[in-house]
Amino acid sequence: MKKVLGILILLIVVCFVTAVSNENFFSAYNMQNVIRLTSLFGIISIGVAFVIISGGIDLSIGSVICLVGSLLPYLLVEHGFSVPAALLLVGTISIAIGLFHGLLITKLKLQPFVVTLCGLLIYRGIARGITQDETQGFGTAYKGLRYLATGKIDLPFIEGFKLPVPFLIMLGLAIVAAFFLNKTIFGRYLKAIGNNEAAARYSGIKTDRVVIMSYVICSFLAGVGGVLFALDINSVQPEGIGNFYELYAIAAAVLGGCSIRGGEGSILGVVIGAALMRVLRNSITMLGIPSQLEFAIIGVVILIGVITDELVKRYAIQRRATQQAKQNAE
Amino acid sequence: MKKVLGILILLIVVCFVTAVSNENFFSAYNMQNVIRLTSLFGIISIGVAFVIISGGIDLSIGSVICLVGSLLPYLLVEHGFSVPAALLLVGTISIAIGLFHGLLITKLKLQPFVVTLCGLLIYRGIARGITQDETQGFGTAYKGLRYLATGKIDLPFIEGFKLPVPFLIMLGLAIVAAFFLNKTIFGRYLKAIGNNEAAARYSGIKTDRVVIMSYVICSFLAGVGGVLFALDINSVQPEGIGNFYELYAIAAAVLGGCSIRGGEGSILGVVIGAALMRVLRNSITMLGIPSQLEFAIIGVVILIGVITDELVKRYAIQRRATQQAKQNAE
Amino acid sequence: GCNQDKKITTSETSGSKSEKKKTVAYVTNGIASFWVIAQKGAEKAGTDLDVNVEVRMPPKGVSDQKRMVQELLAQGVDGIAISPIDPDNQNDLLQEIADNSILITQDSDAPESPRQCYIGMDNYKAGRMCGELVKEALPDGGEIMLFVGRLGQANARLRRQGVIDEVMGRSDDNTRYDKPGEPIKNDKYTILDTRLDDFDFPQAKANAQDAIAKYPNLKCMVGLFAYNPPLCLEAIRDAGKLNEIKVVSFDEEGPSLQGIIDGTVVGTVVQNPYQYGYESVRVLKALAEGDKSVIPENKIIHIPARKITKKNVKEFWAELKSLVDDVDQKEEGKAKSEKEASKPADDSKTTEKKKAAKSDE
Amino acid sequence: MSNSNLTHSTPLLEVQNITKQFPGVKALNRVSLTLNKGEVLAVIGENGAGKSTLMKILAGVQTPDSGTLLINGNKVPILNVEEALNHGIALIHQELNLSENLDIAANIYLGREPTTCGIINQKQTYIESEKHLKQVGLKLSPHTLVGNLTVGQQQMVEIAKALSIKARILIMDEPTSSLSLHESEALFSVIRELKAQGVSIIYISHRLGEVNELADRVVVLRDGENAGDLDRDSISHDQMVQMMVGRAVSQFFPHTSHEPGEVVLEVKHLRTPANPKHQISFALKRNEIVGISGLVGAGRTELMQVLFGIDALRSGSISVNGQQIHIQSSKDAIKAGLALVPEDRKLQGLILEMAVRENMSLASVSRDQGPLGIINFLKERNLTAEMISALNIKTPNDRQIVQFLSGGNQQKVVLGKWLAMHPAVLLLDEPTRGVDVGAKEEIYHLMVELASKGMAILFVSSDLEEILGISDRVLVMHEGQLTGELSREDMSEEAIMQLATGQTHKTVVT
Ligand SMILES: Nc1ncnc2c1ncn2[C@@H]1O[C@H](COP(=O)(O)OP(=O)(O)OP(=O)(O)O)[C@@H](O)[C@H]1O
Ligand SMILES: Nc1ncnc2c1ncn2[C@@H]1O[C@H](COP(=O)(O)OP(=O)(O)OP(=O)(O)O)[C@@H](O)[C@H]1O
Ligand SMILES: [Mg+2]
Ligand SMILES: [Mg+2]
Repeated sequence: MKKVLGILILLIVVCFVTAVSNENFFSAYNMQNVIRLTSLFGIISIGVAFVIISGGIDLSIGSVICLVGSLLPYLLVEHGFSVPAALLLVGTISIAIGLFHGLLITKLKLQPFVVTLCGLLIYRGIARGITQDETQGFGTAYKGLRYLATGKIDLPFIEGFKLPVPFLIMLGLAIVAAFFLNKTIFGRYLKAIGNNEAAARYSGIKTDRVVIMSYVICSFLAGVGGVLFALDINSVQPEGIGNFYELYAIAAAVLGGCSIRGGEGSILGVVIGAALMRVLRNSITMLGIPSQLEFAIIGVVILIGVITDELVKRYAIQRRATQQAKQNAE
Repeated sequence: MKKVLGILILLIVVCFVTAVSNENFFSAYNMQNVIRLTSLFGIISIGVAFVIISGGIDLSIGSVICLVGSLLPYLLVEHGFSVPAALLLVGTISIAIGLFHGLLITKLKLQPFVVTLCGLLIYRGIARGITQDETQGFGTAYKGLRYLATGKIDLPFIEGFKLPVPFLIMLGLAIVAAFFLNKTIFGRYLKAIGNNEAAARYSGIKTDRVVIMSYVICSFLAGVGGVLFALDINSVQPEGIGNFYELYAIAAAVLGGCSIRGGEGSILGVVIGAALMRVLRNSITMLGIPSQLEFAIIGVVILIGVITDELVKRYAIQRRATQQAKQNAE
Repeated sequence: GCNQDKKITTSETSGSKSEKKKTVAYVTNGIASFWVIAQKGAEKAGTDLDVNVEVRMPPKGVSDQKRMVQELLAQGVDGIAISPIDPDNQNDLLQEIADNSILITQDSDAPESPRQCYIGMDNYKAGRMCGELVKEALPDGGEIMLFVGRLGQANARLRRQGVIDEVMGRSDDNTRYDKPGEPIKNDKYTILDTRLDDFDFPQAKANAQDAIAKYPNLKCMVGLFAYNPPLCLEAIRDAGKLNEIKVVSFDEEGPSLQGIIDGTVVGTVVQNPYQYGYESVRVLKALAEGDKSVIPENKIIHIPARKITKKNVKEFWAELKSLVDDVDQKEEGKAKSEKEASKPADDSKTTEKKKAAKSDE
Repeated sequence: MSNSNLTHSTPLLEVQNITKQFPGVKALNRVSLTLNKGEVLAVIGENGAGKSTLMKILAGVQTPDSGTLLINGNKVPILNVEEALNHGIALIHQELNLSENLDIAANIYLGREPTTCGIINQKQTYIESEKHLKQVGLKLSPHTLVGNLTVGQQQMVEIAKALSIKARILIMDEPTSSLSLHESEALFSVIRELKAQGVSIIYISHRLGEVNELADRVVVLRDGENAGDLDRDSISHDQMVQMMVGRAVSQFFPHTSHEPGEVVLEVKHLRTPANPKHQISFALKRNEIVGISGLVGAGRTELMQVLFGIDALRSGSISVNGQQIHIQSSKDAIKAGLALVPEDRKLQGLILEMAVRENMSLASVSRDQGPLGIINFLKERNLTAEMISALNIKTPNDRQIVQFLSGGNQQKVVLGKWLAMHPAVLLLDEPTRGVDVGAKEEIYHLMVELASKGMAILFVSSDLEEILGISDRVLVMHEGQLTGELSREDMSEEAIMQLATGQTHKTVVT
């Protein structure tokens, strides 16, 4: 909770500063956009959080988004698949990808970094091969389906502001994820494995299964993200879509308190981390900072975030030590 | 050595297959190109190998290439720096970046993945900010300097084939690197730290210094790479140059036998790994495979490489076990 | 470079709406020096016509473009001139612009969208012009390679198809699509392949080199994105084949123009990005003020592409410089640095541009 | 020798002809043993004899190459931990195996959480855990994060965890190696209680005194093979040593008094970061072996680490040979003539993946370096050869990977690394932890020999026998405070325990 607090404060500060210098920041329209994008990135960040908590890493997220995102319109528009069939197929593919990663990592003991780096290269390549680099899109059709990504829902009490549908999807996924992570044995095992794999194994946990599961979840949520991104932008360039998204997702997870060393992390934190990343990009425009500096600023903010976090942690430890010393002295 | 053997065989096989189906593969001209690019990528891969052996990771290489690669022509052409002054400045910058990473990682105990991920975002941002996203180039001037990247040297006995100058640079750097890694206490310490940081510290090694040094080497070689890339292509677009190069460098190092877990690696292997990556891309063109599939093929080859490596290792262990069992039985 | 000072004025403006100074936005489809020239035109129009101009260059494709547009809309701009990356599928976004502001398209059209008008040229036609240059370069036929960053973009596709159709002597049909990977032949010409580099410059050069290595009889290289021809030229120069392989270029990069002067580049097809920028701002301003007379009957303001060859390259380059200089002088105001004299002549154009950019800081 | 199972119809557990081959070692070769209901079976043997491997096989952590397991006379395959647990077999591993990011209750129930539809019933785990914590005498809330506990407390959590399994067969692999006498006693009473309830216990320890006290029967392993059994009546220290080592060990503690020389190490008003409120002062002379005793968490390791520059000192001064030195890193300490054999061999002492030679030279390589920091390979080889023969290290060659050596030989490699530096002061933190009797004896002899040659030795040990056996003087610590010092004449178990528990007058109650 404490870790989440820090990032939450940072988020509020950024929002506040931006709002002060540009009143349009809090306009319903802008907020809707920020929330929609936060939701999309939030979904993939939640996925990667599971892998990070288990002590692994997934660099293939962007490419999974690319593959799923290009396949969905490709199957629907070019091959006339029905919507459920196409969704089922891309869902299966993303789960299969996670399974593949998980099996290589647990059964063959390959390093997650290497396996998913290969994935990063392969899945985009496959997407480009299948689509022949042709931009995929739904044109003006599939309005119903696209409602998932672009739809907005009226809120009963707030004038003007409508809640983007992806936010509801993200919210649902986040609640389920938080539930699994904190209340079920799966989450318990995941944390135990991330901290000390051998200890978990010696306790009779089938660690391989849990690790595989985390990669499946990650790839599946990347797939969900891919579907929503495709539906949102309606124009999927296989060469371009999702490039570097794995890094944004990982950064959001780290900002949200996941430790790359494994064992630690909260879903709420990850969602706030994703929100911070999006709000930052939005603020940079709103504040009129040249877009070239966008990434530099995001990088600096993340760095400041982790440095402060580290310093606060140290300070807390020191304080605890002196307090204990005092108590002992009494 | 055994690890290097596997990748060497793979390299030879790829060369052989390509040569059989296209005789131009072994033409002097094509070889020169492949060797020149191998050398450029080899240099950055050697750098990241040091970091990987120390148990770290550097994701900022591509951005350092971008920063140095755009600053060099910017300083020379735009600001009229003299060549030595410009080289000195970009060299200092790349060393400073390494120092910065090293200090954050050792003194503040931040995770290398996170620190260098921020670096990835920041340095490219700075380069884009400074150059205002304008393409930088040397025009037709600086022929002497550009000789470093594009020059070729006649070989005494071989007709037609000329050795690209970057190869000599890479060779020199590789020999120095291999010497340091295998013959000096620095290399010994590096491997010790990669395997067990605490034990190294308990043996009186100033581990922080060694780790910082490895990041400095990595960033410096990325800077050298940036200079050579800029001189080679003569047209540096800050937004595009070096994207994903950190991943290629890491992949080359892993192919060459570096373990992401740290403690292991050979310079020869890394250079062969870099060569394999380049030859693969060249082969894909030579074999007339569509560009779209390029990355998928590279990814699959790396994956096959690491899987085979793992299986061979297992087999070797098993064989040793049975052999010993036999010996014991006698 | 993006115009920081302009944006600051924007936020001032939005702070006090009583001032009736309009703000219009110019959204590109990526980052390129081509767009920097367009930006100059747009900024020039901004100063000439007294409107605020916001220029946005999305670095990473469609999703960035969408985000940038939405952010502009959130700021309440009075009009947007956009170069849609994928017009067929960006209808929603374009609709969103039209609903909240004034939409015109530039550089790349979206005829199905509710745009008020289109400013630009026909990429397919420009491609055909490029094809004519190829035929000029190789009157006796030969082997041709095409190079481009990505094929996912409509402009790349149309240009490429234009080149192919012209060289193959086919009729006009911009819906045709020859898949890359297979050679396309007629009795005279062979278009061997189209290699993609994903904006990775070293790879773009490597692609050119690989092509030289693979096809000893290669006669002509066509670079469809601005950065491709200079890199092809580098590769050819390295290989010592300047006399054997001709380059046909697109857009007006300095080295390409220099190549035309030197005779290493046959010619280039240029758009008029400066004019795109200038016209877009002019039209938007007029529309924002309720003046619809600026829009022609067919809703298309053609700014035709031009073929630049040895014959007209000098004049063209001088014209280009004067356009850029014009902006420079206005913005920089005082004495230009004496450094300029010491700079290599062929590079002066880039130098100007950078100086302009710097003065924005 | 073992006819005691005649009284029982079928043994609870029967292990027959288990063989296990690791790359490079045959850890077990046709090993058999039987375990009856309600007995405490001690398994002893030198380092690397295969004790832990056998236990891991029983607990399903490792799979044997061949051999059979019988439970109640029925042949059962045990393939994984879960199956072993189902058979009622629980193992407390030699190494700590806890998740530091989880609280005590979560660790105790890890892998066996009470659930309804996959949802953990948290409340129940806390209530149950509290009971088990009380059982082992740990006064901690089950909500405490395990990462905040000391090693000794963590070991007690491991034991509580094993109890919570309610196993029929409880295997303890060196449970007391990180426990002090006090906590060990608590453990022993738990063992007796369990035994009374009919639980069978397999107990592994290198502390033969404990074995003598607890075991109903002893099984001895040597080099991965059965080396014989001992019944309750025939258990004796000498007999056990004889069977383990294969020969009689004459003088176990080779104490010889030397006239102490001048002061080498002097510590004044030292305050450590973990215990900043107490000041520590003492002096160490040439030819002297000084032991530091205390309960778990008394701050001994912390003191050693501060002396060696691993942790920064808060205040106070350290002088070597009368010269005050500023120790900011272990390098400074080495320069001043100090050497530390750390507490945890695998984590702090050795680079497990590196060769004997490279480990041995890790500290001295910088001293012997050539220009440009080039390693003097010749010197390195010679030095390693010298140490291998001087310390009698059993290794095929100096390029053997340290991981594949037995514990005692690993410890000798660490010793060799420091002896090569010819330190004036040798700091040893639990030098015989997890080291078998044979190697222990060699280490004691070495310590005495080094002291006689003029070295000053300061050693921390939780093994009272050993402290009493070879130290000339003993310092006792309690919660970060140096509570007293005893000369060889005043040393006794009671006197040390009084100081170690912070009492000055009352006798110790367990
Ligand atoms: N995972 C492993 N891989 C390779 N060798 C192993 C492994 N585990 C144990 N060994 C080897 O098997 C032998 C038996 O080891 P084991 O740990 O069972 O001994 P032990 O009797 O428990 O010794 P100690 O008293 O030191 O704990 C040793 O030589 C050891 O090095
Ligand atoms: N790195 C650390 N951070 C915080 N507290 C520590 C640290 N190391 C030791 N301590 C605390 O300092 C005290 C002394 O621990 P130390 O390990 O020195 O004891 P010890 O006498 O060596 O006992 P042991 O038998 O466990 O080694 C303990 O209360 C321990 O919890
Ligand atoms: Mg053991
Ligand atoms: Mg200790």
